[in-house]
Amino acid sequence: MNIIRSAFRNPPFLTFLLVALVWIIASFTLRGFGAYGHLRYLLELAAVIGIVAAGQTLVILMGGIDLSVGAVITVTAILLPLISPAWDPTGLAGIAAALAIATGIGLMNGAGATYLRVPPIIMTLAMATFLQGLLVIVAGGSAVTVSNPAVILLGQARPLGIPSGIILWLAVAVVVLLLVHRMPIGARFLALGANPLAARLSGVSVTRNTLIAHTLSGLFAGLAGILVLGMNRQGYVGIGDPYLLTSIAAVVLGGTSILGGRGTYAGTIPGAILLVTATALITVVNASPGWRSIMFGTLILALLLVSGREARR
Amino acid sequence: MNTNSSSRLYPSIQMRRNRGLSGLYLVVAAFLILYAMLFPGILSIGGFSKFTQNWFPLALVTMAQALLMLNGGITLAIGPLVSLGAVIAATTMEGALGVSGGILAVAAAGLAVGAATGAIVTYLRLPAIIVTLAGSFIISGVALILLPRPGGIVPDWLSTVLAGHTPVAFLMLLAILALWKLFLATPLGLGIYAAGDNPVGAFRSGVPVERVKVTAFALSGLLAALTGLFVAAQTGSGDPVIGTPFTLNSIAAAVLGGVGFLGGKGTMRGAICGSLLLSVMINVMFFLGFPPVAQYVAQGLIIVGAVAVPELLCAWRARR
Amino acid sequence: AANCIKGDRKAPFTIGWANIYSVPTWMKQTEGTITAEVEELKKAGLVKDLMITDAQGNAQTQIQHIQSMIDANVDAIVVIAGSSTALDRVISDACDKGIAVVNFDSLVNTDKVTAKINTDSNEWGATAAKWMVSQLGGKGKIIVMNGPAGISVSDDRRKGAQPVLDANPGIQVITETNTEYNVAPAQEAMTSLLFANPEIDGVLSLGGALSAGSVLAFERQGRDQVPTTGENARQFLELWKEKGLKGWATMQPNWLGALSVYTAVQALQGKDVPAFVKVPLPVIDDSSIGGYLARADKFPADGYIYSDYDKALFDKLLTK
Amino acid sequence: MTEENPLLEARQVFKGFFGNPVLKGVDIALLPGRVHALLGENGAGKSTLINLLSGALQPDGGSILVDGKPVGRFSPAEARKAGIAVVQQELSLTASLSIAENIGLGAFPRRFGLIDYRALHRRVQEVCGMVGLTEPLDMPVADLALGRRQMVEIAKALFRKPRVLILDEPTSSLSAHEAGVLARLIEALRGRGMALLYISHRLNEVQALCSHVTVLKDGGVTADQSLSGIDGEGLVRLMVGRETGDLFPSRGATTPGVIRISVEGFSAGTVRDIAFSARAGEIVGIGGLVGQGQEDLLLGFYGAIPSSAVRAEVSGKSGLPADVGEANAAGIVYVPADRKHEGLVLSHSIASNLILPSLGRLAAKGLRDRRAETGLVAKLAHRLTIKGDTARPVQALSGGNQQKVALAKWLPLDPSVLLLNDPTRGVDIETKREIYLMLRAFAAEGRLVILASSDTPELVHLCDRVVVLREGRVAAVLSQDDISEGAIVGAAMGVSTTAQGEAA
Ligand SMILES: Nc1ncnc2c1ncn2[C@@H]1O[C@H](COP(=O)(O)OP(=O)(O)OP(=O)(O)O)[C@@H](O)[C@H]1O
Ligand SMILES: Nc1ncnc2c1ncn2[C@@H]1O[C@H](COP(=O)(O)OP(=O)(O)OP(=O)(O)O)[C@@H](O)[C@H]1O
Ligand SMILES: O[C@@H]1[C@H](O)[C@H](O)CO[C@H]1O
Ligand SMILES: [Mg+2]
Ligand SMILES: [Mg+2]
Repeated sequence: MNIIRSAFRNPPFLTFLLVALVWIIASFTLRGFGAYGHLRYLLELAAVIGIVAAGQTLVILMGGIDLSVGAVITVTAILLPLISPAWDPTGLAGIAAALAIATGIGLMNGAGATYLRVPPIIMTLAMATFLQGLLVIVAGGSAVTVSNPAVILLGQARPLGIPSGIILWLAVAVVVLLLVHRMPIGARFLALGANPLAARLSGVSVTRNTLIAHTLSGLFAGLAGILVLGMNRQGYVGIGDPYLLTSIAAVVLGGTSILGGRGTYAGTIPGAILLVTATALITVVNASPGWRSIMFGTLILALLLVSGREARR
Repeated sequence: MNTNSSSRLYPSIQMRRNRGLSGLYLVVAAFLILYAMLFPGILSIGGFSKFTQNWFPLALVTMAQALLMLNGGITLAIGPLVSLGAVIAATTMEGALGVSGGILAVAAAGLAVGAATGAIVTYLRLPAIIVTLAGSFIISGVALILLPRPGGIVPDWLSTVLAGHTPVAFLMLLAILALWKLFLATPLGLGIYAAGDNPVGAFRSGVPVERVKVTAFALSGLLAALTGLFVAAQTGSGDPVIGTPFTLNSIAAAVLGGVGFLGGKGTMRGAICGSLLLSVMINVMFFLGFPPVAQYVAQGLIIVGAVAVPELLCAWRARR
Repeated sequence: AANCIKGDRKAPFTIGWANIYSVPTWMKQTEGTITAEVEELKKAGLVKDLMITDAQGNAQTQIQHIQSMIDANVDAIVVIAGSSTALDRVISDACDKGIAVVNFDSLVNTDKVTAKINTDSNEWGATAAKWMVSQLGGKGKIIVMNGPAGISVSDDRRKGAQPVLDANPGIQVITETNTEYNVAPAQEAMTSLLFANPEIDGVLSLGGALSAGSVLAFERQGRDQVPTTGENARQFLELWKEKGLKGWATMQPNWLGALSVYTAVQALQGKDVPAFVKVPLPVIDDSSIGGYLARADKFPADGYIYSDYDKALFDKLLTK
Repeated sequence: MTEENPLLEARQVFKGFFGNPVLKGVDIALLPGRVHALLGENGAGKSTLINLLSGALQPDGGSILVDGKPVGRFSPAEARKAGIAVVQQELSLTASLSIAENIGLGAFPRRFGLIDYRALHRRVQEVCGMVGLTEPLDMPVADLALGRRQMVEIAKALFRKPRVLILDEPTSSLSAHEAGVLARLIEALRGRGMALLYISHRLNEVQALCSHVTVLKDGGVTADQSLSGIDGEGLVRLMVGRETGDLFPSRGATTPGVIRISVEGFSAGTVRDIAFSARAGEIVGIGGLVGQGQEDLLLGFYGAIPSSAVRAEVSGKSGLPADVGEANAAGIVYVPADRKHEGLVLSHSIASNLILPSLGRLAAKGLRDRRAETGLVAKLAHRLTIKGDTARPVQALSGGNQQKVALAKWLPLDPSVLLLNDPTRGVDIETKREIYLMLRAFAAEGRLVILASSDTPELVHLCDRVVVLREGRVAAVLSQDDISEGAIVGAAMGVSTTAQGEAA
C-alpha cells in the first residue's frame, strides 16, 4: 500500500504510466497507431530527444540550461560527413572527431559559465550564435550526405529487430541514470542546483562540476546529432533546431524542476516519449494547420496536468 | 540618524538599483556613439525615429519577458502573442470595430491570454516554461485561423502616426516606462519583486502572491499583444508568424540586461538596455560592413562580452 | 525609366542584398548566383560594392537591415521577403528615396518596387495537381505536403492546387502536412501518416525537399512508392531515378538571385525593366530528368539542380 | 496587574506533519502587558505553535481565539488585521528590495493607490529608530549582515503597530549590543500594553525579560506558570525535566600540539594584515562586535574567499588553501553561521546533506556505496541525536536540529581544523551542552577548533584563547586567565588596553 502510494507520488513513474495510458487508448482508437512497427518508430524518434535531453537534464539539475544543444546537433550532423577521413573504412574515426568537436563545444560553454562568469543561459545562447556563423561558412558548399558506414549503421541497423538508435539510447540512459543516482557527481549536481553556495562551502567544486555537466551536454548533443544524421542520411542547417525546446520540454515533463536541484533522468525518458507521441497523434489528424497547432498545445497541457502534478513547488 | 534621511527615499532607492548596471550602460553607450559616428543621420529626427521604431518592438517584448522573470516566471509564448496581436489588429481595424475597437480587442486578447496562462501556472502549480510552451502552440494556432497567411490591413494614418517619420514610438516607450515606474510604486508592483524573490516570505508579509503572479502574466500578455499591434502598424498589415523570433530574443535581451532566472533579481531599465544593445548592434555591424559570418560571430562575442567584461572587471577590482 | 529610381545614380553602383536567412542550402545557392553575378558586373565596372545582410529568419530584423541600407543610401536593394506583408512600408520608403528595389522568390505585397521577379506559385500548385489527377486517372486518395503554415509561398502553391482538386471530386485529400521545406520533418510526418493510412495513391508535395522525405518514408516502411510531385532538389531527383518513381517536378531557379542583381543594374543604367518578370516554370519529367541528373555533381547533395543561365536568357526575360 | 483578558489564545491545538504529531493539545494565552516566554528543546514545536498563532499554518484540531473569540480559518492576512505580528528569522525579507520597502511590504502607506514613499520614509525612520537600525534606508537588504536583517525583521513587525508581537529566537543572530537594544525595546513595548511572546534558547535573556513561561515537551505543555522565583537551574529543569549539570565542560589540562595555522600579513575580505597562529588541541575563540571580520577570517582560512598573506603555513604546508576543495583535503572544515543559506541544502534530505562532503570518500570504484552511506548517516544521526526519518527534507527539521546536521556532516572527514561560525545559534541548551562537549573532545583529540561566536559566555568558558577583532584587525588576544566578558566586550568596543598586540 505504502509502496503504491509512494509510486504515485513519483513523477517518473507517473509519466511512464501516462505514456502507457496514451499508447493504449490511441492503439484502440487510431488505426495503425498500435502496430509494433509504429510504436518502435516512435521510440526511435524519442531516442534522439532522449539523448539530447540526457545532457539537458544534467545541466538543468545543476541549475543551468543549455540553449546550444540544437546548434550542436546541427554542427555535428553537418561536420561529420565533411571530416570523416577517407582512409578509415569503419567510419569510427569520423564519429570520434565529430564527438570531440561537440564535446569541445560543451567544454567551452562550461568554461564561459565558470571562468567568464557568464550565466549558462547567455553563454549557451551566444554559443548557438557562434555556431550559426560557423555553419554559414561550411554549409551549402559541399556534400553533407553521409557515407560514413558507422553512422549509417547507427541510423538504419536493427539488431534483433531493435533499431540501433534505441539501443544507443538505452546505453545513454544506463550511463546517465548511473551518473545521477549511483555516482557522487550526480549528488553534487543536485546539491549545486538546489543551493550553490551551501554546496560550494561543503566542498563541491562549482567550476569542475559546471565544466563536466556542460561537457557532457555537448557530448550527448553530439551523439544525438550523429544519430539524426544516420536516420536521415543527410545533415542540413536547421536539423537540430527542433530539439532545443523539445529537450527542455522532455526534462520538465518528466518532473525535473527547471530551477535545478530536483529531478531525475528517469522522468526525462517517458517525457521524451510523450512528446513524440503527441506529435504523431496530431500529425494524423486531418485539420487546418491552425487547429492542429491548437490541438498539440492543448494535448501538451493536458499531459502536463497529469505528469506535472507532483512537480509542484 | 539614518545618513540619507535628508534626501528623499524614492529617488535614492531608484539610484541604488542602477548600481551594477554601469558596465552594461557603458557598453551600450559605446555602441550608440559608434553608431552615431558611422551614421550621423541618426541624430536627425527622421533617423532617430526610424531607429527607435525598429528597436521599439524588441524593447516592449523584453519588458513583457522581464516582468515575468522578475516574478520568478518565464514565458515561451511571447512570439505567438505578438503574432496574435498583429493579426487581430490587421483583421479588425478596417472592419466593424474600427481603430479604437481594434486596439481594445488587441489589449483585451493580450490581457485575457496572459491572465489565463497565469492562472493555470499559479493555481494548478505547473511549471511556467512548459505551460507557456503549450500556450505558444495554442496561440499560434489561433493566429493562423484568424489569418492563415500574411494579409489584413491597418489604416494608413495609424501607421503614419505610430511609425512615420516622428519619434512617436520612442515617446511611447518613455510613456510605458513611466507607467512601469508608476506600477512599481504600487504595492502590487513591488509585490512582483517580493513574490519573485521570496514567495513564502512575501506571503507571510501579506503580499497576495497568487494575485501578483496572475497580474504579472496578464500585464506581460498585454505588452506582448500591444507589440503585435505596433508591428502591424509599422508594417501596415498582419502576419500570423511575424512574432516567432521574439521569444528567444526577449529572453536574451532580458538576461543580457541582468534579469535573473530565479526571480526578484534585476531591473527593467537593465532589460531595456539589453534590448537596445541587441538592436543597435545590428545597425552598427551593418555600417561596419560585416559579412554575415562576422555578424554571427560578433553577435556572439558581444553578448558574452557584455556580461563577462563587467563581471571580470568587478572580480578583478575586488581582488586588489 | 524604371520604377523608383531617382537622383544621381551612376555606375559603379552599391548593391544591398537583404537576405532573410543565409543558411538553408537553397538560399546559400541563390546567394552564390548573386555573388557570381556581382563579380561579373564588377569586372564590367558597373558594381562597386555588395552589402550582404542576414536577418536570421527575423522579418523584423530584415526591416531594420533595409532601413540601414536606405540610411547608407545604397543604389539598389535586392530582397527575398521574410514576410509578404511586413516589408511593405520599409520597401516603399526605399522606393520613395529613389533606390532601385528588386524583389524575388518571396514577394512583398506592395507594388512600389522597381521589379518583382518570380515564378508563379499558383501555377506551381495547379500544374502539380493536374499531373497528379492525370496520373491517378481522376480517382484516388492523396496526401498533400505543404511548406510552413502562414507563409505566402506555401499558401499560394496550395491555393493554386485547390481549383484542380475541386474539379476532380474523385481525388480525395486524406490529410495534409505543414513542415519546413526539409527532409527530416517531412519524413517524420509521412511515416506517421503511413501507419495511419493503409491506402495512399499519391503524394502531392509542394516544394523544397518535402518529396525526398516522403519517398524515404515509403521506402523505410517498405511501402510501394506512389506518384509524387516535387521540386528540383537533387536528393529527390536521385531517389526518383533510383526507385523508378512516377514523378514530376518543377523548379524555382536559384538564378533568380543573379537575375535580380542584373535587373537592378539594368534599371539603374536607365533601361526600362518590366514591373513583373514572370519566370516560366519548367517541367521535369521522365523525359527531362536525365539532363538534370547529368549535372548533379556540380551541386551540393542537399542542394537544388538549377538550369543553366546566361545574359541572353536574362535579356530575353527582361524584354517580355 | 489585574486579571486581564488574553489578546491571543490557543486552546487544545493539535498539529502534525505527515502523520507525525508535533503538538498534542497545547494551550497558551497571551496577555497584554506581559512578556511570555515559550521554551522547549529543539523540535519541541515552538515554531509550529507560533505558525498556528499567526495563521501561517492551520491547526488539525483545537482553536485559536482572538480577544476571546474563536477565529475560523486563520490566515496571515487576518492575523495581521487582528494586530498580530511575528518576527521570523529573516524568512520574510526580499533581498533585492530596500530596507524601507521591506519594512513596509504588505502594509504600505498609500496615496492615490501608489506607495506613499514620503510617509513610508517617516514611519520607517520611526521604527528603525526604535530598533537602532542606522543603515541607509535605501540599502538593499541583500547587502546586510544576518544580524542586521534580523533587526529589519523586527522593525518590520513593529511597523504594523501590533497588539501582539511574537519573536522567534530574535537574538540568535544579534550582537550583544543589538540584543541590549532589543531588550530595552521589549520592555518599552510591554509597558505600552502589548502582549509579547518570546522564544529563545538563551535562558538568561528569558529570565531578564519574561514574567511568564510556557514549556513545551513531547507535544504537550509541561509548565505554564509565572517566572518569578525561578532561577536558571529551575528553567532548565522545567525544560529538560531533570537535573542537569554544568553547561560548559571543564577545561582540563591542554597540551597544545603542533602549529596548524600560522599566518602573517593575512588579508581576506574585510580582514586586513593580521598575524595569527593556532596549535592542535586548542580552542581559539574569535570575538568582537558583529561584522568586524570574524567571518572573513574563517572564510579566508577556508579558501572560500580570495585571501593573501605575507607568510602562511596551514596544516604543515606553506601557503593558503586556494579553494574549498584544497582546504577540505588539508583537513579544514567550516560550519557557517547562516545554516539555511550557506550550511544546508534545505530542500534535500537529511541523509543527502550528511553525506555531501563524504561522497567521494565513500564511493568505491566510482560508484556510490549505498550501504556505507546508510551506515554513516545512521551513525551520525545517532551521534548527534537527530531523530526521525533521515529521508525527510532538512527544511522539515527544527532550527536546532538543522544546526546539528550542518555540523555533523563534517565529522566523517576526521577534520584536523574546525572553523566554526556561531555553531550554537538557535540551539537548545541540551544540544549546546552536547556541542560544547564535542568541541572539547575535538580539542582533546588534537584537533584545532576556531570558534567565532557572538555568544560571549561561550568564548569565556570554552576557549583557551580569544582573539578579538575590530575593524578587520586584531584588537586583543586574551589567553586563559585574561578571558572575561568584560575584557572581550571592552576590546571589542576599543576601550580596553590590556593585552593589546600580536597574536602569539
Ligand atoms: N513542515 C513540516 N514538515 C514536516 N515536519 C515538520 C514541519 N514543520 C515542523 N516539523 C517538525 O515538527 C517538529 C517541531 O518543529 P518546530 O520547528 O516547531 O520546533 P521548534 O520548537 O521551533 O524547534 P527549534 O527550537 O529548533 O526552533 C520538528 O520535529 C520538525 O521536524
Ligand atoms: N516545506 C517545508 N517543509 C518542512 N518544513 C518547513 C517547510 N516550510 C517551512 N517549514 C518550517 O521551517 C521550520 C524551520 O525554520 P523556521 O524558519 O520555522 O524557524 P525555526 O524552526 O525556529 O528555526 P530557527 O531556529 O533557525 O529560527 C520548520 O520548523 C517548519 O515549520
Ligand atoms: O520558394 C523557395 C523554394 O521553393 C525552396 O524549395 C525553398 O525556399 C523557398 O523560398
Ligand atoms: Mg523553531
Ligand atoms: Mg528555532
